[in-house]
Amino acid sequence: MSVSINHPGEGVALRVHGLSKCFAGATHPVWSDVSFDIPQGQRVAIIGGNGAGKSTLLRCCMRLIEPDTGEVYFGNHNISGLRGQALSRVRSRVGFIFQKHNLVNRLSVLTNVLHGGMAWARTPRMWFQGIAACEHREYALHCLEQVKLAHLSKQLAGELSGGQSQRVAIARALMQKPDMIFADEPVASLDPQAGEDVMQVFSNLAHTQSLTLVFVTHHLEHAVRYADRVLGLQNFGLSLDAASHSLSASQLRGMYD
Amino acid sequence: MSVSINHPGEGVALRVHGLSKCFAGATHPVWSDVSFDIPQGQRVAIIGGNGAGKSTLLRCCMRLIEPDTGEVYFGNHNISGLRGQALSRVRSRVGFIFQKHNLVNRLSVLTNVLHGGMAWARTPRMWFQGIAACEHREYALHCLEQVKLAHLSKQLAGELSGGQSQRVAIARALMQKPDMIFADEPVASLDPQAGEDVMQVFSNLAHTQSLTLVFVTHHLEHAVRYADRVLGLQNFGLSLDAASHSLSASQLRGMYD
Amino acid sequence: QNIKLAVTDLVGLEELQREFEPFKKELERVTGLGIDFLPVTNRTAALEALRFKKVDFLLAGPAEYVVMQKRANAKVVVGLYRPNYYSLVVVKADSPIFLIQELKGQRIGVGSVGSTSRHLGPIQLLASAGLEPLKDTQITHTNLRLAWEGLKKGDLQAVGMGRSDLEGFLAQEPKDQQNAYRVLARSGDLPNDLLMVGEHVPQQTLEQMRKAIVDHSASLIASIAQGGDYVKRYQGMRFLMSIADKDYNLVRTMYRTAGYPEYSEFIGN
Amino acid sequence: MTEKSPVNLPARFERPSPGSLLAFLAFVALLAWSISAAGISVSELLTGLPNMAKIASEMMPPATDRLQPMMYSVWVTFQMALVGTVIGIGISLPLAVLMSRNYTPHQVVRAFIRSLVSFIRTIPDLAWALFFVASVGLGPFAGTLTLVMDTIGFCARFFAESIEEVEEGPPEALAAIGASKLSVILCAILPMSMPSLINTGLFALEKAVRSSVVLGLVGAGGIGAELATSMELFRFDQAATIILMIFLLVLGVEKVSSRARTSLLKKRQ
Amino acid sequence: MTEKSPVNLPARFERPSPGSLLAFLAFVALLAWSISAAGISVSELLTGLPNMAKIASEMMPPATDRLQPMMYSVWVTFQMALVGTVIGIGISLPLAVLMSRNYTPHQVVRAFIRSLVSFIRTIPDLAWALFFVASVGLGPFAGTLTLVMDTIGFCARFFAESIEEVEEGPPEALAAIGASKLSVILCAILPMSMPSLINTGLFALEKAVRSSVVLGLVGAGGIGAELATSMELFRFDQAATIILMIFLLVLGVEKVSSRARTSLLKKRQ
Ligand SMILES: Nc1ncnc2c1ncn2[C@@H]1O[C@H](COP(=O)(O)OP(=O)(O)OP(=O)(O)O)[C@@H](O)[C@H]1O
Ligand SMILES: Nc1ncnc2c1ncn2[C@@H]1O[C@H](COP(=O)(O)OP(=O)(O)OP(=O)(O)O)[C@@H](O)[C@H]1O
Ligand SMILES: [Mg+2]
Ligand SMILES: [Mg+2]
Repeated sequence: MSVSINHPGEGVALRVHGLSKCFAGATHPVWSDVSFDIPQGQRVAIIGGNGAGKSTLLRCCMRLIEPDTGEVYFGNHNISGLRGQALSRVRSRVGFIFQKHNLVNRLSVLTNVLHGGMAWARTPRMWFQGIAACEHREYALHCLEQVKLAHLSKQLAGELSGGQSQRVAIARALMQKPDMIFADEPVASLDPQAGEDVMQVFSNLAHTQSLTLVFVTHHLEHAVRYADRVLGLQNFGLSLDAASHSLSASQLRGMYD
Repeated sequence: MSVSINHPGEGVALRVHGLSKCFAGATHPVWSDVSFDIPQGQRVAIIGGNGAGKSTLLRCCMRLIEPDTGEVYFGNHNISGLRGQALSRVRSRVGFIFQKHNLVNRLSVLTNVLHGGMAWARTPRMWFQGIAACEHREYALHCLEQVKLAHLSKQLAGELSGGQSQRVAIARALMQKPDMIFADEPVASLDPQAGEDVMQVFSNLAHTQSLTLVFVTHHLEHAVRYADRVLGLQNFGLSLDAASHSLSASQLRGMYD
Repeated sequence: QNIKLAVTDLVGLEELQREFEPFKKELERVTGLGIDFLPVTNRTAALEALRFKKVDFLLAGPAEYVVMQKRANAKVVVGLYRPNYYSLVVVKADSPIFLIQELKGQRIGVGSVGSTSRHLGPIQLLASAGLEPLKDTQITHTNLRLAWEGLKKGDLQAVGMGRSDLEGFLAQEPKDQQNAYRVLARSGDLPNDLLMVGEHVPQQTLEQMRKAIVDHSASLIASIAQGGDYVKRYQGMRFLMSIADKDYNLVRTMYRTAGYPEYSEFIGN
Repeated sequence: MTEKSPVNLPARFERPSPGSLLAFLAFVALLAWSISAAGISVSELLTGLPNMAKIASEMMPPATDRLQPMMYSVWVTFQMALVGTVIGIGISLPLAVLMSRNYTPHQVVRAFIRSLVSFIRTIPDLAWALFFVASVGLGPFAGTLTLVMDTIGFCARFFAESIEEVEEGPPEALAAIGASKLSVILCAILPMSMPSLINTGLFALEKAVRSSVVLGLVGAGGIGAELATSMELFRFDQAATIILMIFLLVLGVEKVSSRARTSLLKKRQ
Repeated sequence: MTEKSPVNLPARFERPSPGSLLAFLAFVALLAWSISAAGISVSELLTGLPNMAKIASEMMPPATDRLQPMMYSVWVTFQMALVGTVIGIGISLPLAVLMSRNYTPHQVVRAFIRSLVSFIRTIPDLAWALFFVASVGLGPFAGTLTLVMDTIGFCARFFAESIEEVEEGPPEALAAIGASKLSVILCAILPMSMPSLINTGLFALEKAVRSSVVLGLVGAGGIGAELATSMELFRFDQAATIILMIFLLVLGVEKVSSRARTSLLKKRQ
């Protein structure tokens, strides 16, 4: 297939085309031939049962895992062909919130958040909060404030509670000033209030800065409320792709039977 | 305070008395002077904001972290005074599902589940599924079936999705044939259907075998629906202790403001 | 500009490897030269240093001299004669072996390869008794102290060593065991230790050194002996002026006997 | 949880305690002093490079005249190293558990075993060889025992470190199940630290092959003695051959074992 | 997800591939052969224990006659070891990154550096000493350089291992941010592997102190030369003193550094 065909048009933030992945030694593929386009500024929820491959899909899009086949475009960049600096540059535009948070336990919360700044400032001063520029440290603290964790900025990341460390991971993604956010169950460990707050922050960014948001969730209410569109993974493929206003939470429950 | 006063009466599965904990270097205690009794067969939900100290409370009860002051009784056993074998014996009666799952990544799912059997069979044959007795392997598989994961029994625990590894942790706790389950956000990573299934399994055990269930959750609906009683942690202490039928999910939302 | 003086592999002079300060002071005083004194525990390193002109003088044993002659043109400044410097072959007192020829087929311990009194000397003793050491006997190279234990346990039937080694061992044995060992054979006195000079050192420095040593030999020897307990070891030592290369042909022969013909070419042949 | 008060930036650096500041300064001063004492001079190193090349050229081409006996020696060495390492690892594992911070039965036990292992390490090979020669005589057994001690000194310490570094969640989970300490160690600690244990064990094997000089000392032959002799006699070409052979052996072992390791670690229990 | 079909128990053991079965059997056979070749005999070891005790008694009481010069030697040794280790660690860190499985710029680079480091390890101390003596002459500098090579051979390998064993989540997160490799290494790999790096570095320091014999090889003095000489003179009481002193030094360093480590690792950046 030639690139010109797949090349996404104006305003398409993410195009996934014919993506398949099968882990070594597995009998089934996780999913195969997954394709979708996401316009800029759209908020997309990905839902699906445990092990349906939601996390794997996000990872494959960023090429943290190599997909077996298929192509992924961020804007005009076909990420499959990129290496080194060019790959980093594309990735830096996407804030990725991992299901397992993936903080550096032995560093402080503020330093962990600051690391997000490496997306836009490739200076060694981003490495540790002790040597960072004042405005960067302040911005990191501002990101922490958005997840209501500013008072723990000095604590070691390894000494946080589950929800607190998830919030730090979110703050780190905000620190990236991203054009797009990939969030893998970003509110799974958050208390109900914090969960709403975080989804609200994301939605605001989507509205005001036309941030593209792709989030995985098991909260069907969140999917319906905070997404414009819902993608469902089931039976080794994409089984649902619909606008969220056409759906209700109880309808979506059918996905899991 | 003398032991005779605190010694719980007949039918009290867990008594927590005057428990306090402050982490080294912290300015505030996590909580202080927490006391409650849980009768056998009761289902108790613990709720509270992120960092309120729910996980720490469960850990302190099992003495996985040493509390600063206070006493914890499991039935007639004051766990504070126990060591070695005696401590192990009390712990073995309690299934503990960790917020971070804590599986041994490099071993297979079935072996991880089998480890739960060490609670009632102190034989080296519980160490690995390859050498375990047939009935134990079958029981482990049965526990996996209860969380719908029997088809992955051969997979390495490190290669599971987030929800799958949480299910294995639950199966491991079931394998313990416990009298009591401490579950720290047991359904946080589960899909909605699986979450309901698991809570249902717990509830059945509570009804049929008068299992005592203490679970932490951020799903207020779950707290109301699957618990007989709700404990709330807030402002460095126990701020709520009420029967769940007197509460509604929206009322509980007030806890987080 | 200091001259560099290295010392290596002087069996019986080990003290000088660590208590060299008095000797160094004395030598500086009598020669008027600044001296960097470098005790080296390995002869290979010392000889390579001399070859690459990283060291000016080297105090070493006869085996080193022979090797050095082969690898680089070192000259002799003075020789250092010590009485009672000879090799022995020792067996246990109750051993049935009384003739060295009877060692045929037996296991014999010797010191590390290339040591004059602990390896080359004993091998030569076997050879002069008509044995072919490499074919007729099992030679085991080891640390002598280990060989001594091996002799006691009967793993080894004989051990070749220097005279001072035997004295050292016996001194540590309990009183009733000191007569439990017997010398099977002893060699004549071995060639002298000597002070060599690298070819890069100006003749004038060499002369200066040689003259100073000749003139003050008594005080220099006294300074070596300042180690307290060890004074006795160095009694009767003297510096010799007329050292000829042919004095070391014996050592070359020993090398050949020991199976290292590369060091056996007689200079001048 | 939700303190809304304006929160200030944390300090860039925590003010170090006067004690640790002092300790740090003392360390820097010590380091500076030591560096000046070491007489480091890069220019000297650079100008000396041609000499290095000259020695290296003497090693080329590696000698092939004694290839067969050398290969045999390498093989013998490998066998003894293997036995010594396997036994040593077997002893190290329980010691490591006893001396690890989190699984020791008592702090006193920990301190004692730690010191013991440090002490075993501090005693030089020659002294171990002496002990074992005195008790079991010269020969391969004494050599193997020495290698066992070497392995214990190294492995016990690194095994303990690996055990201490295991992430604490899974062992905690097993403790919460009420598993015995032994079960926790075998079911969680061991599988989780397996890659590190295997690496350490392999290094110990390599180390044993390399330190096989001690086998020569106790009369057990082996390649180490061959190498020492080659160096003593300036047969650098032979030495080069031996080094290359050991190198190839080490590479081979690494290849084989890295294969074994990947297949072992993937195995699903 | 929800296959309801009755699922069977997995096999107890996966059937090993014929290749790996063969390899395993070959290994067992090799081990058995080696063990029989090593002449292991526990009874011999037990009956020999009294002899061991006798040797040990020769070491008691440790000699105090040379305490002062020995203490000085220990100090000098420690200084050189410190310098050698610090430089060696500095060189090892980048090498370790280049040779680690996950952060090498290219597999070829990795294979090359790995082999290079293995090769550096295989070359014996004496050969390094020769190289450096030839280039920079006898003295502390040559000794330090030898220690540097020792440290590289050891640390680069273990550092690489630590880097490879870091849990992959956090580095992956930084890679997803678009951080450069250098940033990932410095911000995630380094802090996460810090305890292991510090441990390895400390062991390298200890190793350098213990292997200070090489300092003697190049005439840089140090405690290794003292120890060698004591052994050479069969003064095991002196050797015992030296071993004890090194042991105390090692213990002291461990104490100080374990303190430094705890305070360092707690530091919040
Ligand atoms: N490294 C791996 N090797 C083999 N199989 C894997 C690996 N990682 C994941 N899998 C499998 O791939 C499937 C998809 O995993 P993934 O983590 O993407 O699921 P998910 O949709 O995110 O589930 P969850 O809701 O539980 O997070 C699962 O069945 C899982 O067991
Ligand atoms: N090892 C530790 N050292 C210092 N502080 C800690 C440590 N572990 C937890 N804390 C702090 O103790 C508090 C309670 O933590 P805990 O994990 O019990 O919270 P939680 O109620 O379980 O929260 P969540 O809902 O996020 O899981 C938090 O503020 C956390 O930062
Ligand atoms: Mg997932
Ligand atoms: Mg928690």
